[in-house]
Amino acid sequence: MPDLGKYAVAVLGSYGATVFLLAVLVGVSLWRSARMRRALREVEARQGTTHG
Amino acid sequence: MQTSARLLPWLAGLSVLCLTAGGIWGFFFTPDDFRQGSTVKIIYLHVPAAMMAINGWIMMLVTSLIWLIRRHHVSALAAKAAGPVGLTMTVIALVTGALWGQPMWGTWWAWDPRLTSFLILTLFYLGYIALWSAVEDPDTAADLTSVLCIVGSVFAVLSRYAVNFWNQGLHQGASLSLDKEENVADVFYLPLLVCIAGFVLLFVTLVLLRTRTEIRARRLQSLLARERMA
Amino acid sequence: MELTVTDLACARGGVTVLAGVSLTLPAGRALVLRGPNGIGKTTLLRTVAGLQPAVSGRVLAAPESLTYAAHADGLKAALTTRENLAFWAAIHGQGGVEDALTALNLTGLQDRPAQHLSAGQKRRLGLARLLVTGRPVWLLDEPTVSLDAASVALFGQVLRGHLAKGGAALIATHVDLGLDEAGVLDLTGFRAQSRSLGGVFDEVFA
Amino acid sequence: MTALLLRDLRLATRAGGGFGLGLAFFLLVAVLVPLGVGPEPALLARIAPGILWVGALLACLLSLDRIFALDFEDGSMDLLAIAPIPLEGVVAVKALAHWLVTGLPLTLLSPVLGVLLNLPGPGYVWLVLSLALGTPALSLIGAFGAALTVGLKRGGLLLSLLVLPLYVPTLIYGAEAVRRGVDGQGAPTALLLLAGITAGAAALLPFAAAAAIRVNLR
Repeated sequence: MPDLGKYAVAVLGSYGATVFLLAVLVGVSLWRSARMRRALREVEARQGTTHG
Repeated sequence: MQTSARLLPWLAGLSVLCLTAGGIWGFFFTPDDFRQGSTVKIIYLHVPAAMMAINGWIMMLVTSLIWLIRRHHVSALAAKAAGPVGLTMTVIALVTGALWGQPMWGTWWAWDPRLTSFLILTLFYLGYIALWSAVEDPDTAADLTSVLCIVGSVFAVLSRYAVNFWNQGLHQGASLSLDKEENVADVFYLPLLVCIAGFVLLFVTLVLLRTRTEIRARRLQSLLARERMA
Repeated sequence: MELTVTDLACARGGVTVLAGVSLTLPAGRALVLRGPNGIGKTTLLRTVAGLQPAVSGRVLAAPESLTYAAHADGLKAALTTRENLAFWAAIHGQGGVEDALTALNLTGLQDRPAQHLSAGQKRRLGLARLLVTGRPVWLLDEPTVSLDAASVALFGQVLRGHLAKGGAALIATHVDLGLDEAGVLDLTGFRAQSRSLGGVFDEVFA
Repeated sequence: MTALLLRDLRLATRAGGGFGLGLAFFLLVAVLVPLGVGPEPALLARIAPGILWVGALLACLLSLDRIFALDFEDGSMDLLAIAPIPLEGVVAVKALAHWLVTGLPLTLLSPVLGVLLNLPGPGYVWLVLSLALGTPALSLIGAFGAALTVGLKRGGLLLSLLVLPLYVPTLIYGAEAVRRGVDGQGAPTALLLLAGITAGAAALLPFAAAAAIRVNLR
């Protein structure tokens, strides 16, 4: 762990905030992707349609 | 769809690699700036995020134009997918900027031209995303948001000039440019490049992933519509 | 002064509902569109009017020869009957509104604000608008809604007069307007078969 | 075209047309701000240009959704779209009508409110000039926003969100013109830029707005 001196709060805060925001974005994207994949598969199975 | 499916894991892997490498390099193994102390480490997040915030908008503009001219559906959906990603990048740039500005300028927020422009950019992103979610018919939404994106771009540029006219500011000039690399010393420069690459890759990965989701959503919607009609 | 529709397909909410519709409407003729609710009569009329793009096929008509009347009459509640009509006449570069007022028996109501008209009277005013546009081809979507028997007969007369002067009309209606010279086109046969999902999927799931 | 302009003006001034609502709002802003920030003349004089411009902008925003929404609901828009006049012209005329019932009265009322806010003497000319040159841009940009949201059931809030960022350059140049006018230097530059925005908006936005309306009609 490097010595951040008196600015530790600002630096750690920035890294923390960035990681948090990116994690939320990635999480939401993955979650929506999985949900949509599942929903589509269900409807395709019900209708007997395939890609194309 | 198949190409992007094969590409996606590689892109995701690479972006994680670059981000971790750049982040660790920047965070642990760079010296403090003699003036700014350890806060200089924020640059590895602030600058790439700000770049992607602007590139995100440019990408939306280009894909919107492609949709309006060529009526290529994937293009419109890619623009839709880029919106939230760009918004997040803008927020990251603003938050890290505020955290950086507090110790450096003694204030979280100043109505500095760059900061103000970014705040306005945030509003543009919000409006764009809100319009996408408000319009039900997907083609109508694509058309309307594309027109908004084009007009918005013109006004964003105008705002940039207007804001400069209004206040000349505290913010240092651009940290990176091709002809003046000495802006930022090499020790900071190399990890910064890695971080930028990481952000670019992350951006591309996320947009691809989200575009795939949007395409599926679109197909789902059509299948359900067909079901109702039958 | 002829309307020709060739192999037209039109969509509602992104789903193609009608396909392969062809029709010809020469001057002096009327064509009644039939078919169950939801078949796409309104969609077809809006597509022919140019208010929405066709999925495929062509609509051929002389420029500025079409006019359209639908469920919404485009009336302003705060304006009088005469003012409403005069506005549309002015927009279409036409003069007097007297003939139109007389033809649909609105002369007695000419100074009443549209908000105080009954549904049937509003409807008559909406139909009077067709006369002041001076356009030959009328596209009518359920023109007789909320009209009483006498008004339907009156409108039938107006329509016959319009046809006699070389006009034409494409009408979606379930009511018999008493037009012997009108042809009938049943849209049931043109229901889109394939129900194609449209562009996105051809592009992506190749 | 003239018929459309006259009809819109007539509708706006007749009962229920909402004429004067924007003016009343503008007046409210000018009364509430001194009550909020305190009566000190020097402070009021300093913030007067900004308050007056923000007030005018918000007053303008208030009536934007009426530009197309009413015509869209009662089917007039369908009929205007197939009428002999181009839809771009319809948009321009409707923006003009909106300006005549909001922007122009605001401009004329603004010196009175300037007195309430203790606007320094040299500012009045620039206030009226900048509003006269800038409010048409507000109406035009607003018409574009209204065209985008016309098909939506609850478009009002979204309309504000879309239009406010587009108002930024107009607001900055407008308020800046007055502020510089008060200081006695550099106001013509801001005024020129403001006129440029209005001219550009008048030339381009009717096309964008007409395109948006066509999309919303289908």
